Amino acid sequence: MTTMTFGKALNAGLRRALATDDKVVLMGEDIGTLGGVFRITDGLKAEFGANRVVDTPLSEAGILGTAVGLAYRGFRPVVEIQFDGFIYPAFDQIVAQVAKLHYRSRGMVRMPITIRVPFAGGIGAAEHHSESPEAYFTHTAGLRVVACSNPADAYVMIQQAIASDDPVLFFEPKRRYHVKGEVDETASLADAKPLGVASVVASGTDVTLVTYGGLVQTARDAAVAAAEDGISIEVIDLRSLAPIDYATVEASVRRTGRLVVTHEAGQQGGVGAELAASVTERCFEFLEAAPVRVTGHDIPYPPAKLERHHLPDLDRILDGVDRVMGRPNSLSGVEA
Amino acid sequence: MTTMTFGKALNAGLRRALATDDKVVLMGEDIGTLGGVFRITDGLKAEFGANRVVDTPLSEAGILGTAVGLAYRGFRPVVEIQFDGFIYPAFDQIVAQVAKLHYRSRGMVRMPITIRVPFAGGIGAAEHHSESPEAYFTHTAGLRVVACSNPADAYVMIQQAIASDDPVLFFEPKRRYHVKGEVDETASLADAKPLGVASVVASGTDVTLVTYGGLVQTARDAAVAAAEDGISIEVIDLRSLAPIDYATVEASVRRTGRLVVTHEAGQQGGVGAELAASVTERCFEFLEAAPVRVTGHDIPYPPAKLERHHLPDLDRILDGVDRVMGRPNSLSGVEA
Amino acid sequence: MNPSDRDATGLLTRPDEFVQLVTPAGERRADAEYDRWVADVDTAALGRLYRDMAIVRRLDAEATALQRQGELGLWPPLAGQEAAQIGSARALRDDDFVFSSYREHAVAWCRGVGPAELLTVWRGSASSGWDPFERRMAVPQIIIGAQALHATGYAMGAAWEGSDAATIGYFGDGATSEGDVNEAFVFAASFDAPVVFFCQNNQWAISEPVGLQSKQPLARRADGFGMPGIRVDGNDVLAVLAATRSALDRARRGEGPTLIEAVTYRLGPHTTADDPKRYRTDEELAEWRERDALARVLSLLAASGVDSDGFEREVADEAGRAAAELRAAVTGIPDPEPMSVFDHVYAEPNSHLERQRDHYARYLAMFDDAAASGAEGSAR
Amino acid sequence: MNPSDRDATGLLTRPDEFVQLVTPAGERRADAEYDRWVADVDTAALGRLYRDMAIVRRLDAEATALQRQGELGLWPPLAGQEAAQIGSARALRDDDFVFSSYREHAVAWCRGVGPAELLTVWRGSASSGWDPFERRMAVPQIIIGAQALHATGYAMGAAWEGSDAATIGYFGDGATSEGDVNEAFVFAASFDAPVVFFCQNNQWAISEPVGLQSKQPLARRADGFGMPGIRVDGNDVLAVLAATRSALDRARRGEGPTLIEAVTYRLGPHTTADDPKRYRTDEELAEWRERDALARVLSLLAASGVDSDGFEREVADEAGRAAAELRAAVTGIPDPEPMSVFDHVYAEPNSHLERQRDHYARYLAMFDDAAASGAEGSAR
Ligand SMILES: Cc1ncc(C[n+]2csc(CCOP(=O)(O)OP(=O)(O)O)c2C)c(N)n1
Ligand SMILES: Cc1ncc(C[n+]2csc(CCOP(=O)(O)OP(=O)(O)O)c2C)c(N)n1
Ligand SMILES: [Mg+2]
Ligand SMILES: [Mg+2]
Repeated sequence: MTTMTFGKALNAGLRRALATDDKVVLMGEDIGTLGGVFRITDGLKAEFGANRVVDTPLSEAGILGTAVGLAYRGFRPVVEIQFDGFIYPAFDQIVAQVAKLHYRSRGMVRMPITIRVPFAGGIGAAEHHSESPEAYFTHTAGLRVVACSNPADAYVMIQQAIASDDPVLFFEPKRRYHVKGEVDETASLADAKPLGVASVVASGTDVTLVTYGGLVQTARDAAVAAAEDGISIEVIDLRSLAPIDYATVEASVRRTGRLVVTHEAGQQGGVGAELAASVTERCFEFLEAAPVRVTGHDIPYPPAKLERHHLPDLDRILDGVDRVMGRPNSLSGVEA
Repeated sequence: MTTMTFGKALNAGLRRALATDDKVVLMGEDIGTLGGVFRITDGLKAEFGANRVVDTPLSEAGILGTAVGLAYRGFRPVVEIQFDGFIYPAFDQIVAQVAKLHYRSRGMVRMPITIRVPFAGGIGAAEHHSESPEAYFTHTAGLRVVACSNPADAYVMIQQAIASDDPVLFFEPKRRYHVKGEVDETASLADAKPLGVASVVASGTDVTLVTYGGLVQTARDAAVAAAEDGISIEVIDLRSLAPIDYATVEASVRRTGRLVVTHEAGQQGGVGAELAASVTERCFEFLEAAPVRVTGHDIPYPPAKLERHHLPDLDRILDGVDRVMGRPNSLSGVEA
Repeated sequence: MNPSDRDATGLLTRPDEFVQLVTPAGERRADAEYDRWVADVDTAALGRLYRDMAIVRRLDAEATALQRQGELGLWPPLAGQEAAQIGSARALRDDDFVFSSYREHAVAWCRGVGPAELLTVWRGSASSGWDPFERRMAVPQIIIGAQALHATGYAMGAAWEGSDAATIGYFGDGATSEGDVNEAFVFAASFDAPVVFFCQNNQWAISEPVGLQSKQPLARRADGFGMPGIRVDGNDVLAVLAATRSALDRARRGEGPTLIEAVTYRLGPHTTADDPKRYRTDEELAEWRERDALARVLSLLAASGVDSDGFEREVADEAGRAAAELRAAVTGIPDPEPMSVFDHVYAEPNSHLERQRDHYARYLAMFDDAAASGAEGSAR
Repeated sequence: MNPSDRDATGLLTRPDEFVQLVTPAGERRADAEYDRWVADVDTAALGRLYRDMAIVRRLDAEATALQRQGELGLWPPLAGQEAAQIGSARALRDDDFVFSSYREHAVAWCRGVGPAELLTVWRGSASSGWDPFERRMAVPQIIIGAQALHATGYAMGAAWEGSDAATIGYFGDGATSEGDVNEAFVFAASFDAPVVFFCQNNQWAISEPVGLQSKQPLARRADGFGMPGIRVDGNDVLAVLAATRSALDRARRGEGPTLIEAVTYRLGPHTTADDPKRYRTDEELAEWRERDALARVLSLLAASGVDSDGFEREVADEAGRAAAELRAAVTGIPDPEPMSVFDHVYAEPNSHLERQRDHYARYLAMFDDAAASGAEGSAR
């Protein structure tokens, strides 16, 4: 076990992937000489060379489109999108090409492309630097979508994503890059928890609280705070957003009878909508209350000084818990 | 009242919009001289000239990006995306620019852009010509999303969309272009049903069946077939997908206690997910059963000879109705 | 400019301003730069090029007929572009790789794609017709321009592996307006990718004349991106062969990409769903028929002492047999199994899709059960 | 090419190959083509250009300091690009319209944007700082290259309205690799749009040298798209003024777009979050300081008999006062109201958003209620 930051864990995972398979190639803007604006690829170009860690021209469609060609040639491109808000110029290549080529070619062409996206807010950034676009991709057949929440997972999941023969959207909560945690660099991937399986990160009996990425820590804090109020919350870190590990979520909701989902992305058509709808389909008779969604507002990402009024935080999650528990809350009203 | 096809109704609506406001300009590939591959803009270039009905270079980002500039200048661009599957190259301009500029400029810059999209399947077309991308846009704050289902609505709604000061994604079910209906070309827009309001197109008491676009007719047929089985279905044509007219949907579900949603788009994160989640939040205590989704599979759009095994049809909708009614169905099993 | 002049936007043809080795009349023109690239092309070789063109023209006509008869859902005819496609595809080495649009049937023919393989997609029976690695030709691309980037990436990879195989990316005149194609130029130049961008300027993008996309000959686009641009008579199979060989050679030498603009013409409709009479004149069509690619080769063969009439008949018979094979093949294309709609969405197991597949299987089973239990058609 | 050579990709500078009217040493060079465009620029006018550059340089330094002191969240310094921005912006007419990236602070200054207006966005207080129609300058663009299309569309509209106002679109060297910029060239040429594409080639796109984006001087990109390209010394305010005036005049005459590449250098970091030492050398920096835009104008003024030392001091004092104003303005920028997070998402009423707003208002109210009822901080 080594203690390292989230960012360093990703760097270590990428290094191991590059060392393990010489068909793995990293591509992106400023990822080589600079090591990326978040330094996630720091040192890798020096170690593996300019045709394994590739600074590309400034063009996201170009990066994904050439990655498709490289995949045709047998490579495993690992693409960095510098910030969440810059993935949209590549949307056509991702949705119409990367996602569809395996199906279109009747399984003859594989697209083992990993698309790394530092995502979501909380860092007081400028416009287009705090987006949560994951739902666009969970709605796209042919893609796998994952989000990691801690250094240990980051280290393992990035290697699993790269090893996957399916294209993977890999979301990294940039606001957690500096969080430290224990990472076992010697562990073999074979024994690791599969990419598609969720983690129960806190067990409880009253409410199932589901989230992913940067809000997992917030959800754990909420569970602690709620415990003081005598409410026992089970926190699930989805890890995989497409497909979703319903076995784990269902088992929990059947016990608790109550579901709260939280994410930074907007509510309309967010991952929470799919989760609430599917859990209701699967656990209707077990539900004590309607699933509650605690999400970012359905607005463009606001200026830095307003982001705390946009993002779900401890109090908003607890308010959601109160709602699902039928306790006084922002909607039912507060008893003074 | 005049009888005309869906396509002709759109053409008439566009003509009236062009005649009413000289800031309205139509842009797209092949919409001028050819009148569009579906002939929706037939004759309009000849009537209004080449700088009101503009054949553009072959570039969707270019069309939307220049439309943004035209909106800055005070124009009301009406853009045609030739087929649903070709909207993705313009995704960045739509999601990062068109949707956000009003917010970003604190209300100083308006984006009254209408984006016409012949969408969905059922015509046995080649790849990329039968997509249902609406959920990508309902998840995007700042956009309005509508889908019309019949000539009368098409004629009015296209004019309302163009008149709206917000950007509107306007989805046209291409498989219905040749359907005929009664259109009142003299009716004033002022008296018309607002763009954001849904229509109850068949009233019933047992099940609320919600859909939009090309499946509205199929849903009506299902209601008739179910009636023979003694099941009374209320069919709602959403018309507006963002925002959704929950007042109408809620009122119906409170009476029926049962909701079935159907659309061609995939299930994961589709409009049905949002609808099921929101209706459950709003009507939990009224629900007799979990809302049921009858959707396209979560697969890339299949080849023509398989599309009937992808698209919801009368039987699949009725199976969903059986599910929500707790009658024998594909999941509970059939009693022989 | 007065926008209402836009109809006048021309076709940027200027036949004089391009590489031409065989005139429409069939005279061989000397060319200091390009003759050496076809020095090996004797009458026999020229005859083989003619044969290719004649057969694909016939196959194309047959496929168009098959669509009219309802055997195909759609067909994008290549008629008029035989020389551009055959001349470029015959310049390729077996281990070179092709990325194309939907119209490169003649290129597919050169890559060994069989009749059923060619028609499968257009019959709507499957989303791809052949094994891209067996044919060294990718699944044809419908999203305009997207394949230019795929070709560039594939070429970058080949170079990184130290291979001297080249990649060719086919696209049309309209495609040059798409961001993807221009980004492909940027990447290819930046990485000195061994790729040849082969643009068939057939003068039209559905109803839009090339002059609406560009006021400059498309080959001129190359220089600003840092690569050579060659403008060639796309109806001159010899000139196309020479230009493509020179560009491929440059790629193999590690000197980077080349853009070739083959000036040609789409004689038929954009697809069988299109009506060109709505946007272009018969005069224009007639003018281009004058520049026919096959006639000039026959004349040249005749001039070099070949019994061209006999050869023409011989090839016509062979083409007829190929067309008959095509017609026979189409009905042999198997209809897909209902449940195959779920196949190959993912390469690895996917819990969500498996559940959806199971549900649909149960749904379909209902009908059998119902049928078994005597009810008709529906499970109800 | 051996990919590991890619570090060597140069900066494509070649100072000799561009329009230059004033040398780094301050000598006036005669230019047959461009002199006429600045014939009216006397010492007084030259002094005003110097004044603009000196003030924006000082304002830029002050803003950088404000970021270091935590008053701003981020700042993208323009240091080194004063001549490119002032020379081009001073060529504009009041009714021309500007679309820019995030770095054109000097252009904003010329458009009358005030201190608070300039800093609002960078303080994170609001997503836009000024009224785009009052300043005739759009909200700055962060998505690289997107604004090139906006400028083109705006120009198309102006032309359709019969106005002779021109539009200018600013972007960087890196932006030329984005599809949007190339599509803007296609549309502008196709529609003869009265737009000037002003590319500041400051040699770097964050850590990537321009040579990675293009091996060709960027101005060469223009010809293939069917428009003139002008390469100008971006540190020569007079040359930039002349080139921009000529391009604007062409636009007004209805002759269409022009691409200007202003060869300059970003002396500071990409933004205050960047550390250029990681990717470029001190030698390179020193070399570019030699080509300073302000010094050469002072020398030229001196040569034409102006007391340049006195003038320099005088302008420095004025710049100091402007900087003090800027510093005073920043703290005056109001913090946004919590509920304003919902404002202006739509221009028209939106049932979904109104409901969400109401819910959040009730949520916030809980805390007041709670506070009122004596509980601390949280409503719980
Ligand atoms: C991104 C995209 N936009 C639009 C279309 C619709 N479309 C199909 S072919 C075509 C014209 C293409 O013209 P060109 O590139 O010249 O190729 P050609 O058909 O002439 O061979 C268009 C607009 C498409 N397939 N993809
Ligand atoms: C679409 C997009 N991709 C990536 C970025 C991140 N980014 C911001 S500035 C920049 C470099 C831009 O370089 P250049 O165009 O030369 O302008 P400069 O910053 O030098 O003025 C990058 C990659 C972005 N803002 N938008
Ligand atoms: Mg064409
Ligand atoms: Mg730059």
